[in-house]
Amino acid sequence: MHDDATHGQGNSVLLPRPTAWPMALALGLSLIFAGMVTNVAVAALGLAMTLAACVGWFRQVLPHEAHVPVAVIAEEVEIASARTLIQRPQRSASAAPRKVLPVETFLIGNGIRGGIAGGLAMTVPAGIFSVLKYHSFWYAINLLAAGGFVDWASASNAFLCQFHLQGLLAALVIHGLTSLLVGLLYGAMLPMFPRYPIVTAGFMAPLLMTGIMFSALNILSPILNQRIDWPWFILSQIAFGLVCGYVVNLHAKVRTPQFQALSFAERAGLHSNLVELDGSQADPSQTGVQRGTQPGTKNGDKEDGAL
Amino acid sequence: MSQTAVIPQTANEAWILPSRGVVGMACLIVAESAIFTIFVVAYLYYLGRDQRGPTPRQVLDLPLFTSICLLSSSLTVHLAVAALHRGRRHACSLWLAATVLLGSIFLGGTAHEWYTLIYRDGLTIQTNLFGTTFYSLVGLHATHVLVGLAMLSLALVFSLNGSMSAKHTGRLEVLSLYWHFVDAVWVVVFTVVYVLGR
Amino acid sequence: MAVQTTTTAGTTQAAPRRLLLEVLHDWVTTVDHKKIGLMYIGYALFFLVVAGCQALLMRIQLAVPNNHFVSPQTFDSLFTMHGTTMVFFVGMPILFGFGNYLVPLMIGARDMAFPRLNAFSFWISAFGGMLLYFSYFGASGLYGAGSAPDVGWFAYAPLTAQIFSPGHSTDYWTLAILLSGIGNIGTALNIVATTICMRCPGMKLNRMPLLVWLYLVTSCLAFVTISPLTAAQIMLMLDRYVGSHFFDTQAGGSAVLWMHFFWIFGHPEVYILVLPAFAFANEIIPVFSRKAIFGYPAMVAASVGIGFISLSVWAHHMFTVGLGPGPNTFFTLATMVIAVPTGIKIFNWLATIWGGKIHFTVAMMFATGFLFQFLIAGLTGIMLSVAPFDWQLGNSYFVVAHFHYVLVGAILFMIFSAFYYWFPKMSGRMLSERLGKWHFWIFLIGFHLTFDFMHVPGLLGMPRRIYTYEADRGWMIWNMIVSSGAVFQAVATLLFVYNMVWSYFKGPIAGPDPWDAWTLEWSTASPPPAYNFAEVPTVESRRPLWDIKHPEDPDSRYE
Amino acid sequence: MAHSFWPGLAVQISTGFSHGSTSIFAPAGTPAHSIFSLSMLVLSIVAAIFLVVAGLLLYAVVRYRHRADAANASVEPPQIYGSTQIELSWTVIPVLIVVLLFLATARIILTTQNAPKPANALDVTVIGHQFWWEYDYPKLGIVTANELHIPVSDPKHPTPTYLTMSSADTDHSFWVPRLAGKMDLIPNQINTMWIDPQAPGLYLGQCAQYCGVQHAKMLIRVYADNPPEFAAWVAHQQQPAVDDPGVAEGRAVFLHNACMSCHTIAGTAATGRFGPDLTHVASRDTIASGSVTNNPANLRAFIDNPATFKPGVLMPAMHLSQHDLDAVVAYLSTLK
Repeated sequence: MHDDATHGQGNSVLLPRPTAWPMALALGLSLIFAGMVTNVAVAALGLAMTLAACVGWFRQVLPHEAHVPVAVIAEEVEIASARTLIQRPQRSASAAPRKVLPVETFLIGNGIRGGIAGGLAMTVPAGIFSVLKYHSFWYAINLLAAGGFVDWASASNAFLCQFHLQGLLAALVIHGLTSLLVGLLYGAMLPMFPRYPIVTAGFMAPLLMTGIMFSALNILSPILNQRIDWPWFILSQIAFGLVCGYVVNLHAKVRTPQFQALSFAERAGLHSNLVELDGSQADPSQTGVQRGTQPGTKNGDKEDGAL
Repeated sequence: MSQTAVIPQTANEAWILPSRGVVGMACLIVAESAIFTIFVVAYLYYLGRDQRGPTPRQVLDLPLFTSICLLSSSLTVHLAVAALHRGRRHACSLWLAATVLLGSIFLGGTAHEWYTLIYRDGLTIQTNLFGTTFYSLVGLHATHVLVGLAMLSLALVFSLNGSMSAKHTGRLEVLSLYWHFVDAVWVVVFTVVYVLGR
Repeated sequence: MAVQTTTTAGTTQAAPRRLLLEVLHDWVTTVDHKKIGLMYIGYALFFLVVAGCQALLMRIQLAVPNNHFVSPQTFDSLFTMHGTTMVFFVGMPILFGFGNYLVPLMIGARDMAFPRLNAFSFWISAFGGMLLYFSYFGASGLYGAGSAPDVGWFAYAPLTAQIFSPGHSTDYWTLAILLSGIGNIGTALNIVATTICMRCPGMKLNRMPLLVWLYLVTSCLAFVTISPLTAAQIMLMLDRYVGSHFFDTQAGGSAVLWMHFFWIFGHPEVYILVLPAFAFANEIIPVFSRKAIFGYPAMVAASVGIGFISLSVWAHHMFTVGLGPGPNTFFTLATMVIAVPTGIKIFNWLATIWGGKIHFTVAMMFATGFLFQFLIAGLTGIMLSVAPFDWQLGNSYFVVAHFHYVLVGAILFMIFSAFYYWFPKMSGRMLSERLGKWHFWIFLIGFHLTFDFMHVPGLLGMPRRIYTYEADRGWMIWNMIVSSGAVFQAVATLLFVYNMVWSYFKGPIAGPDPWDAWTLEWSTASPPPAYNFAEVPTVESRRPLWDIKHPEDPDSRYE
Repeated sequence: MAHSFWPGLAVQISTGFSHGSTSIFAPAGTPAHSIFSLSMLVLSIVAAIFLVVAGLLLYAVVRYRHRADAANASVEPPQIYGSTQIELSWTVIPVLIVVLLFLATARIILTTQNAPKPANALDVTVIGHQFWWEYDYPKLGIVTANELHIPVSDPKHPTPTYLTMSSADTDHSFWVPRLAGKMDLIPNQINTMWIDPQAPGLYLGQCAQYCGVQHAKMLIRVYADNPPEFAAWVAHQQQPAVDDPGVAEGRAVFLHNACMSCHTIAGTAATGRFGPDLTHVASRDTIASGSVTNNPANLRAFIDNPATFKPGVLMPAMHLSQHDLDAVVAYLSTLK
């Protein structure tokens, strides 16, 4: 509680009165404990001290808390900084909050949507592969699920071609979770790479993912590693990447040349090199960086110029 | 650019923060709950693991009457606070006295229970795991009742000699929070020891 | 209490010399959060040196195989006392000391919510430490065992039972920890109440300095985890004094139950210790990078998240006790999940530095060291969270190296950083930067010599807590390097102590705001007067002093 | 010193990790192998994270350090409060890594701890004592101590050894790094683990859970024998103790002192259980739980005062006369 009653008479402040009773109570309790490893007499002394301290402490707070006025020493504390800020050339009313970086951002929801769409798209090549090669739609699903079931490690092809409810559920969880997470990542990261969205989203990321899987799959799921067909795997990854990237990009407004001219750190929202978008184009909801010099200037150390 | 250390008061909005007594007591209750949780876990863990008796089923009786006394004391202490808040000091004393009385009945009940357990059934803390966990859990709770009773009695004394007034409501309320906690713990202990454990 | 003399702009006003007794009386009776904080810190520093000496003795013993420098009994009590002291009587007090000092100042309060409880908590912790060390001198127990505890800092049952640990040595351990536990719960409660109830006008929760947020999380963690420890200690005490059977395996008690109870405390304890280190980093890194902290809401969320998750990971200390595959899998997952909020923190610090203008004062040098080392500690932590890996590495020197990387490489580095940063506020004088740089570099070299190479014997199969080892195992060369690094650390620590003492008397006058910082503690004199602020301040943003220094572009406009 | 140090270090690094007697990077059994491959995955992930983050950190520290001579030295840098998408990225990427790591880890946990036990597996009961190991072969009727003999397991026809573990006093932990991860021995609790050395030889380890004063010298020696050698060893161990009339005096000393209340020698009145079974003590390579070579001189010194080798050991100094000491050592040396 913040009571203004802490102001004492005149130019003084009321502070709690110093007291030794808390220390005495602590000592008393410690002596009781010490008595348990030394001698009962020590504990008895401690008990007496504890009781006395309890009374003493009690009197400090009841019926009124003990206070002592402390005189305030008049003094002047200067709060100033020798450092300056960069002057803004013009300050428009739409000066947007600097905290919203980068200049444009995707909605998180788009990432989720993209993840769902991509996850669905991915099942198409996987399903085709499964049907073509093993004449069963369930094969691919069970193979994925086998990562979650250790005792499926030595399962036969026939077993994998049958329908298993737990296999379906496990595959749904593994596939759904991964798709959502990767979709989110697409939603967050695609705007950082605005230039070649199809290459980035559709090919680079899936290939990277495939590389990681290739090296880790033996430990992650040996059964999958034995039976996986890498070309089909890459195909399904690319299907995911293209669809997810497409859905995410549907809502993007990152095609503007101003945005593409920004440095990576700025697109990521890590850092601002003080580039300002054209005031008229810069919608307050989208504009983050507004301190700077000229519209569309590309990074560089414009701080100096701005001085 | 030079300014004083004082940052100018510009906001006139009301600045109300929770009472530190209540927050402090809430923290204490959380900490105490953690202690009780550990003892309850130990009780449940060792339940039925004894090689030799006596077992809870053989020796424990439901302490229904004393439990009702303890639980109803929650109501009386609440009434005491309410009375003090309205400035009715006599009513406050009365309800406080009732609380102390009910709490004492509970403690008396526990003492009687322990006496029979020790001397009739031969169950001590050293007998077996049940004895170990039972006495420590119920004993821990009884210690808390004892501390609460001591403070309530003190409040009663202050109330009787007239040094307690409506402006001390906050403090009595903090005390009542503790007492409610002790009662709530008993509900858990009762369930675990006397209902589940038998 | 005498009125504290304060420094007014440019001139010092010498206090009249007072009698020693008077000064002592002042400190014993004080309820001022700043003095209590300083006592905490001083007390912790004393024990830091003591426990550091114990570490040195152990390293001498282990430098070569089949060494006879100390006896096995002595070695066992050395590592027990070193661990117990460092966790309970160095780590906790020093962090609570800084918290005590800084939290009220940062939220614009005049004192803690419960000033007397504050004093009590300090004293009972302090007496706890004294009781623990009294074991070296005192008590002729059952077997004339006036000896220090030797059951290890987590004191696994049934080694603590009366038959395996006769005499009082284990009792000293239990009682001392009970006492310090009471104190720690008191202080934690006090910090929570202070943070919630004593904030100055305008200091909404989302404007609190991150340090205060982290202390809030730490304190909440403290009283939900130190209480279980207290409960377990009460049980152990009952076992040893009354003859109950909680952890008495001869009578059907369970050894594993103690492990659960201990680690329910023990793991969050690591976070109790490391969160304040994060707190210092959150204040120091932005100021010396000259940027606002990156992602304040994410930082708060990550801290709270770490607090919650840390309550569900304790059994990763028990991967080898035979919990079965189910629990092992669950605790592996829970432990790995902690990497996510921790990663957010590291990345956000990185982003704070990115694009800033980093001033490498000694405080910032230590903070940078902290960033690198905490990264490594986190990564070895991920390795240990992988249960099968832990079956190999658990209880080996790899684990010892890992947690020393956290405790020394992260926490101690950040504590040193905090000293260089806040010493001017506490004493009114700057620490010598020149000595500080020596301190930093020597300590850095010593640290890496010791703890980088300590991982290796663990990988080569060296278990912890052995007083000596066989010559044919190939561990010697590594232990030699590890031990030599300890010497560097000792020298650097001495330098640091010297720096503090010298600077306290001879250091340059600091002035209220030597770092051009942004939080409230820099808006009052150094050292602050007893009442902290002559007028209770009002804030409108997370960086109130930025607003004053740059009225043309204040933070409050953006929040 | 400097001359021998760095070459020594290099040798350690090149050979120590792969061929060290207790290195976790020299797996010789299935559990240790699967842990090893998992740890390589973890290590590479962790190393990649380290390189990326530490690299960025280093770059930031160098690139953005304050330069006092720069023209804008006294200007505050732009204040950035955060960015949803970059923060989201570095939340999601770690989550993905955690998912990956977790799936890999869970599989290894389950394959190791839920492994079905083949019918031809050897059962051994391991009891931890302060400060030695008791090994019982319940189906073979063998009780021995400190030196565990098991058959080599051919990967094609695995004959793993299943260890059933408990403790007689405090907690211990059985750790032979080249064979498997460690498993604790806890009183009142039965733990199990399995090992299957794939090459004959001696595998070393030691107690990995602090168990009291002499924790450091509670060493483990696992001998993986080829099947014929193992069969021979079993047949030999199943015999009662050698009864050589030439050392009858030493035998009498043994049986008339406190020795027999702690030690067992099959075929005699000595049936104590507190100390290691000595029926075939002379067939072991070491005494004092692996810390000293088994030869008459060491045996003599150990019996005279066990604390010379193992301070804190529970066996008391026997205070035998020199003559009795010689006799008892002679007797024990015949117990092949």
